[in-house]
Amino acid sequence: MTSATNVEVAQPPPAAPGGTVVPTTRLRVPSRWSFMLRRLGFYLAAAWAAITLNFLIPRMMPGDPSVAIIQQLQRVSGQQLPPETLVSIQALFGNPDANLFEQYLAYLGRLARFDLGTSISRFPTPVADVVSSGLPWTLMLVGSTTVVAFVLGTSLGVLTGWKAGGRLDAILTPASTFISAVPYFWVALLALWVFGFQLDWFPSSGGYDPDAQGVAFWVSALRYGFLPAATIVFSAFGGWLLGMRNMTVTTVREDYVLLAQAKGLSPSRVVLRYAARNAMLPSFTGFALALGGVIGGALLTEIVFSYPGIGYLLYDALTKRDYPVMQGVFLLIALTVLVANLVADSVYVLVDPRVREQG
Amino acid sequence: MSTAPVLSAVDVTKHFVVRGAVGDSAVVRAVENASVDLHAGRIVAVVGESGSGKTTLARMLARFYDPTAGEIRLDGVSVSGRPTRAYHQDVQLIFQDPFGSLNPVHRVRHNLDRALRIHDRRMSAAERRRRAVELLERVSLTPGEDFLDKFPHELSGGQRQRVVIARALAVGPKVLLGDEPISMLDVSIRLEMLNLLDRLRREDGLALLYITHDIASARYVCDDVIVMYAGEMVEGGPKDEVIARPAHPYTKLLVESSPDPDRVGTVSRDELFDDAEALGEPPSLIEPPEGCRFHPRCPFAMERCRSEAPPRTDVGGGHWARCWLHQEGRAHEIGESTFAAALTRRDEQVRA
Amino acid sequence: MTADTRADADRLVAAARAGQDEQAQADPVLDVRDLTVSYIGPDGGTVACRDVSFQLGRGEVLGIAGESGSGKSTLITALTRLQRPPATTTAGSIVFHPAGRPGIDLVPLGARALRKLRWTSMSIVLQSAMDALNPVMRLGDQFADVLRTHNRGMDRAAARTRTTELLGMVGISADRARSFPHEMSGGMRQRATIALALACSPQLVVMDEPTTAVDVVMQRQILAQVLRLRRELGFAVIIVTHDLSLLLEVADRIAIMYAGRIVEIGSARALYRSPAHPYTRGLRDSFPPLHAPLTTLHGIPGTPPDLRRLPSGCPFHPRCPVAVDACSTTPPPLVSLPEQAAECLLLTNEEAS
Amino acid sequence: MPSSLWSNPKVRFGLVVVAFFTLLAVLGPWLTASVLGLDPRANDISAIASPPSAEHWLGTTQFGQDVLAQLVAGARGSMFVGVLAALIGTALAIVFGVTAGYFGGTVDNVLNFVTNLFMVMPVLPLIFIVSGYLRGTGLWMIAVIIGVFGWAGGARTLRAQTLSVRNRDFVLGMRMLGESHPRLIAVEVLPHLVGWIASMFLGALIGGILAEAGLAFLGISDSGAISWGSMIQAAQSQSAVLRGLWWWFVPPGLCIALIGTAAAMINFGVDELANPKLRAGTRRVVRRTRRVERAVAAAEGGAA
Repeated sequence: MTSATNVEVAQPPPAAPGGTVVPTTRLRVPSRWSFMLRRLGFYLAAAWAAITLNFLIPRMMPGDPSVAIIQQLQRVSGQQLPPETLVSIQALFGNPDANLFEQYLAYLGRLARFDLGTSISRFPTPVADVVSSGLPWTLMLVGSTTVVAFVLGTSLGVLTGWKAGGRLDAILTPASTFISAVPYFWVALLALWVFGFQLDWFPSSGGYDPDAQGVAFWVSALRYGFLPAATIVFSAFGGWLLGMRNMTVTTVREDYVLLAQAKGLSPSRVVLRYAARNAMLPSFTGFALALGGVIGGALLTEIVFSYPGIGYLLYDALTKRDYPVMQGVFLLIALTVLVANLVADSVYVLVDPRVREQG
Repeated sequence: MSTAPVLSAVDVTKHFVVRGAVGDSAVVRAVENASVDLHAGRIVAVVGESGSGKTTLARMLARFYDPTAGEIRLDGVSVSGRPTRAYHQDVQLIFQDPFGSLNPVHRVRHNLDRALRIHDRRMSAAERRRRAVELLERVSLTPGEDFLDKFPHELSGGQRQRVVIARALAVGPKVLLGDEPISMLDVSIRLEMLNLLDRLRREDGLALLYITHDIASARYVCDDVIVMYAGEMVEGGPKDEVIARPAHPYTKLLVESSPDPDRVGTVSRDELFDDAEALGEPPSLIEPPEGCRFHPRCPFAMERCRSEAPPRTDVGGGHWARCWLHQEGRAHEIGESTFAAALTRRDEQVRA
Repeated sequence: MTADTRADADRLVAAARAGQDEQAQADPVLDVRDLTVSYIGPDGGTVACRDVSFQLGRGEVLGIAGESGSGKSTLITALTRLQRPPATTTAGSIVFHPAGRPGIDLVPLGARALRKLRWTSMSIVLQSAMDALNPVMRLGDQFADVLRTHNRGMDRAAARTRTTELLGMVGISADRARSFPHEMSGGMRQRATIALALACSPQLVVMDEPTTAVDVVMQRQILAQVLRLRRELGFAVIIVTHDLSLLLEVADRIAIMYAGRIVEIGSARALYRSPAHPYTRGLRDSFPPLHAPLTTLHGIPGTPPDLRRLPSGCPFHPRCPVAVDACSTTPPPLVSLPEQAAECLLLTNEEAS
Repeated sequence: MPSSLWSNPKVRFGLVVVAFFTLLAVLGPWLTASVLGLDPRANDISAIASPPSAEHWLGTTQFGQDVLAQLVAGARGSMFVGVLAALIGTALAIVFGVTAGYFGGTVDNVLNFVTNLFMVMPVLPLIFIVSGYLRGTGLWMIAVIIGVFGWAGGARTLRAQTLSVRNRDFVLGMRMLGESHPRLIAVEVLPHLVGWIASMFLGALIGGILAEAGLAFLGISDSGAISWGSMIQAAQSQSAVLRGLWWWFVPPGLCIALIGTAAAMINFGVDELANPKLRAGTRRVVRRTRRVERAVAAAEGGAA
């Protein structure tokens, strides 16, 4: 899906729709705050949509997931389920006896109490506890790698774009094109094979040394996390580089960069304060799309390294048909991504004084 | 004018609502109470700066927007609520940008063929081809055959604009609206385009509206000129009357600001540009000034100008203006010195 | 460079001087000779500017006029050494004469040396201020940026004071320094870029269509400010535009470009009253008068030539209303007249007859 | 345009690779079966997990299956999912994006809101969950799910493009002649979007292949089908990495990367053609100009 970012890049922002072109010199520009309020409103709506989607998915599936879940839970527990658990499962995964609206209310009520059901594979642990055990690992892994990949890709993108046609461009651009097309988990497998098994530099699975305590625990977490993190950074930075490179090449030919050069400013100043500042802006609008890809890739990477994060939990849940955990994981990822997008929008508002209108 | 107008705008007003974030919105008062009559065989020019509402007026006349108030009349009949499709058989608009008004993926033939076909479904293919060649030659693209299969990028700007005019003529309109039809063309070919418009009105009796920011080109081609400022029509009348003896301070400013090579050598450069430093800018159309919209920049402004909109005053020979000076018997002041000099004098008085 | 064209150029320069006042002749700020600029394509170069020569006196206003594709924008980027691939200067010199110091040829100058000269010697105003100002930087920062680059000793407060002063020169209040470009009107932005151009007291300001994006009233206002500032500060101005009628009012001398060459150069008055080149005449007659009696005018029929396939002889001959057979074969020589110089074969004939 | 497309080396490389894999997907399995006599599912007990050899050019799997035959069969599986998902996704993107961009107003507000929702929704996890419920439904269903959830980015691009095209005067000009909306969309607007749609299709193709590979890797794709993803998954589950059976998991990943690179190269080249500013930055233009500059400098130096 690299094309989407490339495509964005080449285009000027869309003009106002034909019927409302206003021939005037000054228009009231919406303030930053009202822009942020709009975005916040949108993300609240998106959160509601994610929650509702989470409600609808099991109910739209063939068969009856709630019946299957109850049967499985009874099998793993080897006894009749307590009525409270039954009510919870039916509220979350479908109740043939209630109408959809009642079910929806009951579902929202459950969510409000952070009740995501009971895990089948880890009976009787509540799903909320299961997913929250994986969350910090994934947040650390994805959060740090996204920042590193963004910074690395963007700065290299500025460099290659500024010296477009130069040697760096001739090497990095095709290489990034290739790298951004490689599946994350395949890179993970190669990394595991080379650095985990052949060279034996890093541990091949897990997120930490189970025997380590205190400082040693943290050191081990870094050592165990390095290979997964490096994989994600490696796979993700190419996309940022390509987008930024093309945007820089385009921006460098803008009049304000030409004028900055005519002003006799130092090249580094021209690049950083004039070209890069402006070339970066579309990266924020393309952030949502890119983040989705990184999350998906990171989940698969975790599986290769048996990293104890959300991805591994999801894999575990998928293989064991632990539907409650699956849904919990989805809800958690969806809400986290929305928060990340809101953060990206806030940064965008800070760096671009001309906050534009967009739905 | 003895004949009835073909197309008229009667007191049309256009307000655009610009929606900001979370519910706040602003009204842009783009055109306020504008009236214009177009007669067969005559050219009316509407002159104004960007933001004066001249393009909005043209687009209302082309029925791309409906007026917020007032009405458009074709042959004396109000067109509101009537289908635009039939309307466009009589009224066509020529856009400013000939590069934008022809689809780059289609040949010249496609444009004319579609126009002819939509206009008359029964026309045969051979007949359409013959008509297309005729139309091209009508706009001086000869031999027309040579141009049928060209793509827009194979034509020069002037040729493109001629194709656009031919396409508009294909539906057999009574009225052509030109929205700055020459401003994107190279200076060397602009006059030939105006000569073409002039020929069309003479030979075909078309009624023309010529929208421009260039008062000299308006004078070259039109019969009557109307000056717009900040969404309002401030002055109108026979072109030479209006340009030689402006009856509104803004028209005077516009005329004096336009380059006039004839002045070269007769007046020194310093004289030409002295005092011209503080001519100001047009107001915002969201919160336009009370009273006369020009009063904040006007060296003759009085108390009354700040609160009451001036009425239309006829100054004879079809020449009119909306300015309180005429009501107050001070009209002669407009012609007594240059606008810039009057401005300087006012500022000195204020300081003193 | 052939000896012939060199001689031509020398004559052009000599002729051009004829239209200048004594002082400018003795003390030029810019001396351009045989400047040739090409766009390099896969099949070789397309010459967009050919053997351009002219001199600019200190404090002089030189106008350059021509249709689109005449090479005027190419000339500007070459003069200011702002050209990028595929454009490159393939011949000629651009000698800049700082006041009281020896001249420097800008063409072979390295990036570092060039950077020192930029803005302090020669600044530029571009057509659209909206595009020329950095959209994400406050106006004041864009001033401070250049002020402090060229004067290392200047602190923030001093830069602020100087910015206020500069903005004041073009009638913009000091609080606008806090504004972003999109918060200002088009006219104000354009005036701001002119103030910016004067920030380091340059001796030459190059203006590329400086008023095309603004309305006539604002245009007059801006040019009035430029002319006053020029009088006070003494910088020379090169204005490039397609609007000859405007140049006639503003410029001391005007150069007319066609197909990459200067086909006529001379005083504004001479070019208006008695244009020597048929192209200049056609261009002049493309602007209808505002007050004089109207006659039917025709402009210049036809289109400018494709630079990759220039007509033989005089490049203007296919559009020229007075062309003779020889025009299609013989490149026209440069002919000096009292107040101007032009490249036209007919001028030699007239002289001969 | 087509000839200038082909003259761009990036586009040329991309088109050749995509064409190769398309041919491989269509004819490959038949070729391996009839010409090489290989069956991707046949277990050669005599060669278990053997490295590349004359007999098995790319070696064999833990189950003695020929990797080359599997790779070719996988091309069909992966390409099938990619193409079908891309068709569905592109169709949805056109419907949402073009409609929203062309009509504007309320239609746009509603459609654009839906598009933005799908944009910020983490699509891949969503696909994982839905496929998790529907496990084993076959490549068809997988492709449909990927297509139905993965159109938003393309729709957003198309909306922006449509907006900019529909605001051009020629649309208004033809409308003024009396053209109908459907005809305006089809004849005046859509031809301008062909490049974007093609690039979106390529993007969606590789997106679909990657998504299917991810699903297969998670073990929730069609367990009976062979695709590049399912090969990697089989390798992973048989600890091929631990045991160093690189010939098993390296080739399918390389294939995915290669076709992805090809798609990206085509898009890159098309961008360069569409955006003159990008074109001016290509290595060829810069080098050509520098060469002339050096030649001029040398000539001047020689003359002096």
